[in-house]
Amino acid sequence: MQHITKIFPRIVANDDISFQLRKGEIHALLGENGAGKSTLMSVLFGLYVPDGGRILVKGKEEKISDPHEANRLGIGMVHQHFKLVQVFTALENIVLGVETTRGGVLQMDEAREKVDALSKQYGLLVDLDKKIEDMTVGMQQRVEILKMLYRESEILVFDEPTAVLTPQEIDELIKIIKELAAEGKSIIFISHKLDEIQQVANRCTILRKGKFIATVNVAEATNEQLSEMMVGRKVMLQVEKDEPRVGEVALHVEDLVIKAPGLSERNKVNHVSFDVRKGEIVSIAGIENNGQHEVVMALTGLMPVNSGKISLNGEDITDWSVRKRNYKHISHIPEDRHKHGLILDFDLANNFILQSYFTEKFCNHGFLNSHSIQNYSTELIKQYDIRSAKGPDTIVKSMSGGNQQKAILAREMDRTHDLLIAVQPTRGLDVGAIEYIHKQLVRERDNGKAILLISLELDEVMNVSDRILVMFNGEIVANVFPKDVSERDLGLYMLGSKVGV
Amino acid sequence: ATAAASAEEAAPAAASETTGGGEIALLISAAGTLDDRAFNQGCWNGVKEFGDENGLSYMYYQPVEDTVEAQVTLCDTAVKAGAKFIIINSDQFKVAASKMITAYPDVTFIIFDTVPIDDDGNQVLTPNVLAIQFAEQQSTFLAGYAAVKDGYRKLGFMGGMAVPAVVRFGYGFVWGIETACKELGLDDVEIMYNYSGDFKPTPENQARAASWFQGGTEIIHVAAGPMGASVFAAAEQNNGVVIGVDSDQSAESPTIITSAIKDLETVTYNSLKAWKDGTFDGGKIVLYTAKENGVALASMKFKNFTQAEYDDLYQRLADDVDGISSAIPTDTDYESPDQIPLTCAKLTYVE
Amino acid sequence: MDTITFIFHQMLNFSIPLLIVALGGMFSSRCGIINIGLDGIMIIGALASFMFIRYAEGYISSQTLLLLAILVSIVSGMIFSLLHAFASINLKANQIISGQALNMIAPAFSVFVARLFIGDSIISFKNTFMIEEIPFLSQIPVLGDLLFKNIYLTTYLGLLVLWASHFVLYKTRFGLRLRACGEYPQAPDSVGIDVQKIRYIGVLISGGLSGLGGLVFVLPNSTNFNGTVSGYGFLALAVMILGQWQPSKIFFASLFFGTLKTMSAIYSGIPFFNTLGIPGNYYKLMPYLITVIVLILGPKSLAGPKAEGLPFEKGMS
Amino acid sequence: MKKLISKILNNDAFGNTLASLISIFLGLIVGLVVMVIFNRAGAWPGFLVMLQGGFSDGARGIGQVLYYTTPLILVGLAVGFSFQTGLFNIGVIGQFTIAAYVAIIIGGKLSMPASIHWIVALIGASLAGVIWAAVPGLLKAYFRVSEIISCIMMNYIALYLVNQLVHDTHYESTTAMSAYVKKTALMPKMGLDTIFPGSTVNSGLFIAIIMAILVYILLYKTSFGYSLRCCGLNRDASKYAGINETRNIIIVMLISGFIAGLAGGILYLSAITKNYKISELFINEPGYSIPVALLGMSHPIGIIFSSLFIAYIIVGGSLMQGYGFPVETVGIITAVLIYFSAFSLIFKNKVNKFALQFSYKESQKTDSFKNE
Ligand SMILES: Nc1ncnc2c1ncn2[C@@H]1O[C@H](COP(=O)(O)OP(=O)(O)OP(=O)(O)O)[C@@H](O)[C@H]1O
Ligand SMILES: Nc1ncnc2c1ncn2[C@@H]1O[C@H](COP(=O)(O)OP(=O)(O)OP(=O)(O)O)[C@@H](O)[C@H]1O
Ligand SMILES: [Mg+2]
Ligand SMILES: [Mg+2]
Repeated sequence: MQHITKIFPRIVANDDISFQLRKGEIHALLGENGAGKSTLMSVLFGLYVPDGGRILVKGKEEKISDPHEANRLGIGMVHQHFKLVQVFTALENIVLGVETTRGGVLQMDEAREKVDALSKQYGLLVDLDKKIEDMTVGMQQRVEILKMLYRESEILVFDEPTAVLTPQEIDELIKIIKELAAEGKSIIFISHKLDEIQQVANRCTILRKGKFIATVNVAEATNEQLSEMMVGRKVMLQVEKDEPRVGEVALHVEDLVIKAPGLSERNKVNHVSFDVRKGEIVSIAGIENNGQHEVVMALTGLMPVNSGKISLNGEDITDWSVRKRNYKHISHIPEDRHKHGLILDFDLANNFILQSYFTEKFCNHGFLNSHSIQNYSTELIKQYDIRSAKGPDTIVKSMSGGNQQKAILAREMDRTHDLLIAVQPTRGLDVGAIEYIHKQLVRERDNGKAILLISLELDEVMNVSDRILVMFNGEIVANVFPKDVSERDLGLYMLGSKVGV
Repeated sequence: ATAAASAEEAAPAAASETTGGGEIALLISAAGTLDDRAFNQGCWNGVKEFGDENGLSYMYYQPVEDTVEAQVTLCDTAVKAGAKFIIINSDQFKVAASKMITAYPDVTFIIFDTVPIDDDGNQVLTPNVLAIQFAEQQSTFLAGYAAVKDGYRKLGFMGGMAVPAVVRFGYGFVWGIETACKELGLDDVEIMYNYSGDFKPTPENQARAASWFQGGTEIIHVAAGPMGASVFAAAEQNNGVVIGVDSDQSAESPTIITSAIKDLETVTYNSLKAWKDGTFDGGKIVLYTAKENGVALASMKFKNFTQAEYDDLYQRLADDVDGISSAIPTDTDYESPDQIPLTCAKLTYVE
Repeated sequence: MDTITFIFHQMLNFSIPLLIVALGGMFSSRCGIINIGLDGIMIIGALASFMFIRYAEGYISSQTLLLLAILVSIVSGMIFSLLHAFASINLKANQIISGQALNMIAPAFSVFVARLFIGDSIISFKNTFMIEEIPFLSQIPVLGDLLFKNIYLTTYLGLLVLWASHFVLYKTRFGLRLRACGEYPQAPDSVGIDVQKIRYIGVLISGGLSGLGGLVFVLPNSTNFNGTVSGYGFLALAVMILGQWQPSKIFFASLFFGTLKTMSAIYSGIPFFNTLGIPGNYYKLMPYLITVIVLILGPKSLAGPKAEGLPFEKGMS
Repeated sequence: MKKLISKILNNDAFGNTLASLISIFLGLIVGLVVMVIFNRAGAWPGFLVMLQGGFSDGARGIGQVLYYTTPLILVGLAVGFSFQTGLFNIGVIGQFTIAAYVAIIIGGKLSMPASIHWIVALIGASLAGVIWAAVPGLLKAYFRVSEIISCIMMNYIALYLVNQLVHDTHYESTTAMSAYVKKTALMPKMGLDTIFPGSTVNSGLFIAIIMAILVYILLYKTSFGYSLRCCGLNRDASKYAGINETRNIIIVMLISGFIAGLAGGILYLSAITKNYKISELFINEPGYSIPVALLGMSHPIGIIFSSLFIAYIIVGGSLMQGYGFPVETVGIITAVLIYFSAFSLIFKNKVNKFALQFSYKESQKTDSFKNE
């Protein structure tokens, strides 16, 4: 790819970027949120038409006008946001676009054989008849990989494939990627995680704010160097924090049970009890879909519980409404910032008052006080360094993921609360942003707040928390201090192969 | 390419200054349709015939809604566009009409089925207007009588809505049946009677008629404009026969054995002719009955009932022999059809 | 013909057009375009096919004429629905307003065109299309009376459309792609499927079927077409939702609704109901009232195709 | 100067208006083409008359435009308001019809002094609209029934019920319409009859405009409106924020029904001869609700203007009859205009894009634009 330029309204997402992928190599692409990585790949994949530059495949200049063309040239992509139809089965998703048919009628059996063979070859076990909506994210990713392999792609692009995986899954993915490269496939690997890049990549290209910075041999660069190139300054990769000054119990969960929607399945949350004290960060680790999601939903009131008790500062809040919990009690950084966290079509100011629009601060006798809302927003934007084009009036949809997350963080931190629940607060963010968010969490802890952190990333769990709970199959299978366990052990707890409450 | 334009072709000179308007204007109600296979169409046919023969342009107008203000605006539009003779064919215009006729004394008006009234409900009849009414009950009297004479014993009446003209059609039909029944001394004659509530051809109306035929009804008289089509369709599928209404509908379906008509076409034509000839005699109400040849049965296809019998009956009606025509009940006589005192035929009123 | 057979045949008059048009609506929804212009398209389909019948009447045998008229109705419905496709797919216009515009254009257009060509806004036709009896098949007990006597070709066509819809939607490549476009167009787009093309085809199918529905609706119920289909396009929309966007359920929904409409229309032919003296309007509103009650009691799934009504921009995440 | 232009260009309201104007303009061009096809000779003068709309008929014409505008504003508001909060109240027709009946019955049967009669009738009408809208609202909130389907059903129920009730209670059999309402129940003119003599415009216009402003304030200035818009834009986030969606759905439907009811009441209390016609067809006016709402971008103030526009075309279109265009052609042309109004969104995007590019170029010149 030579001199690629892509301009969006208000932003030059790719500014004269040149990038070379060798056959059989694993080439990492590194850059802050909004640096232009996804955009560059979308250009390669024919989703965007570049405003300048050209693409050469095997030395020949190609006009890639749509993904079909990309497929034809042997380019396959696992998108950051999976391109899977939720109500389709894995098999249907895999064959979509390259279906085997006879006279227009689907011949699924032939496709099934081929996919079966592929999944055996690469150890990508997937239940082909399961619907995507019933799958874990890791499983969905396997479907995406099978999709590429099924199309016999030679150039494989992975856009942040590890952001949603457990360590074990990441290990497996890395193994698969290496295997693919060994077979002669060329791979582009996008990640914010330097360790992974060290582990997997041969070379690494770094982008910053839409511009090309450098391409380096990974073996010759340290993590510190990489992150400095990426952010443009030194970054603390380790969270700095003092010993916690733990206070009394803030959150007390007792014998919580949440049944699965179907009748036959076992409980989603099975008699779970735990405490979180003031001034400590407790994290719940676990592979996705082991009940953490439901616990959070129950704590925040978004899902009814079947039995059990939740109390906050000694008060039973099990039957409280969402609003009552929100108001001066619980802050919640949600897992899915687009679904729950933000109203994308509102501007920043309106998003800041999402839970508190009716409070005296922003509202007199039912009327919104736009003056105080505006002031408040300006203040938050300044305090949390949220970058946006038009300040409080920026439509949130137009902001980068990292800044959207910052906006949520700002809102939740600033609201009065006894308990902060942070679910995957750094998902998909760059190191600079992660550092910032971790610092804020620790600061909040030091202010004596109770913090419950739910994360799939062991790094984060080990680094940030004061105490770790591990959930497996709807139960808490471990309650340990980070200094007492290794990442390996945690992984084993998460897989249910070890119990240690 | 409109009707007016085609008139222009016939008489380019006459229409040139009005760019499309018509010297003869037909005003119909907002809810009506021009080709309704009934009164509007009959009227329009008369207009077309006269206009084409005499090289006069013509146009029809419909208000945005049936309020006096909108109707008066419509009349202004028509006059501005060159209308010299205006036919108002809707009883919805009765209040607006009083304002129109006084505002435009130089324009000639005829108004069907109603009489202009002012805001306080008093009749207004200026010399430039003729209010024309028909004895609808006489035409259906003929139909009911003929049907029974022809051998039908189970008859049905389907009206659109219980508006006066439709009610007169219905009552006349019932009375015609009753009269023939008495004359023949029958005791097995049954009548189904219903107002469907609308004038549209819909599956519902088709199904209702079909269910009547299915239930033994042999012949249905439908007095509901476009809705007739549904009854014809039902008749075609269920071996029934139908009596049409307003104008000769025999072309619509082979199942139509006759139509009970009020001759709007001729009356319109004649009024226009009188206006053209300078013999227009306004300022009054005219009632067209059998005597004035205002009503009739068209295209009779009876098995037993003969033309001679028809002619004889028609003459008796025209002359009101033994009070035969004055005995026919009209809309003002009874509130609902089941109140009509029948000694011979049996009537089931489906509400 | 006994009462049951009679009611069954009347029911078909209501249900078959509803079925066909609701299936049409389904194809559009399933590819992600909401089409509330069904009513207007029905009118255009009926207009074109009855104009055709009127001109061709008498030259060819009636069943051939009907077959050709069916083609005309489908093609004209497709052409008219292009207006909607163009607005909602190419121009990413609001799909509800564009559909509603079709509903507003159609009746006026129909009256106008009819008057222009035949000098009459009402298009009369000779209904010679009913098949009185199909040899042999009509001898089958019960079924023979129900399905092979006094029946219209279009009834079989309705059942054929039902089967074909099911087959196309679930068994063919096109169906798979169509459903993908209605659920999450980003997915087919990312594998090089032309979402716009699929959506065009989806809307065209809905147009073709609605056009056909217009013909099927008018044929057994009238001897002329006067520029309206009495809001049946909207009822078809309701049937589609009631049938949860699935051919088999749409089938039952249309039978259900058709039966209710039949009962409410023919009560006056049944002596028992006559003696009750309940005004006709109450019978008329019954089907709608019962549907509301069924909606409350019945199984519910609001979930239509997820991307329905949302314009799709290529390459957007 | 350039800065100012850039600022104007980037202004949302300006963009919306410009987009609507462009689509209207294109619609008119196509309308003219259609007219030429229909009737070459009358096309241009007829077109001019349509363009002049109410103005070509003097004060009465303007008055009539305002009169037709009145119910359009309200039905447009009812739909637009529901749109903004994520619901599609296609049941405006039914709510309007049932309200019309209540207004007619209170206005025609009860005797009251003039100063309160119309008010009581209006209140009754609005309440009827509220009740009718409550059904789909409750069904949606508590039984998860799609409001589209229940609204369609409620529309038909209203139609047949009102047809019967009018027939049974307040009927003029000679016209198959409802009987007159009493003079005391007519909407007061408040001087409008002297400004616009010969037209039907009345104080309902003020009520409609006030309602639009109230809805604007409710939606954009109050905390309740904020919560409604949240529900409309992101249901999950509203739940997360603790907003009671169930309650909001019901309240939105009730308010929407109230406005639709008001429309029905005002229209049928406008003139002594404005009576309810028994028919299998739905009343005309609410049929415009969707185009009005969408042409006005569902914004209360936008809806005032889109209603004015459509009313203007209705009046102008009716006057076109004098130029050889029968009502059907007027219907086609109105529909073409509405079809084109559906494109306003794409023009809006184009305008926005242009505005952005403009300011981007400007800022590059002054070098004040920075990435992020
Ligand atoms: N379709 C679009 N329209 C406008 N701006 C866009 C669009 N897509 C991306 N951008 C902007 O372009 C810039 C680059 O985005 P891109 O998605 O390429 O970043 P990235 O490097 O993938 O970031 P991340 O690490 O968050 O995934 C961002 O500022 C983003 O806001
Ligand atoms: N059409 C668009 N207009 C403006 N900004 C856009 C558009 N599409 C994407 N973006 C922005 O570009 C950013 C980068 O896009 P991308 O899809 O890579 O998400 P992201 O930042 O990585 O967030 P996540 O971690 O949730 O995936 C997004 O945060 C999004 O806000
Ligand atoms: Mg990205
Ligand atoms: Mg990202």
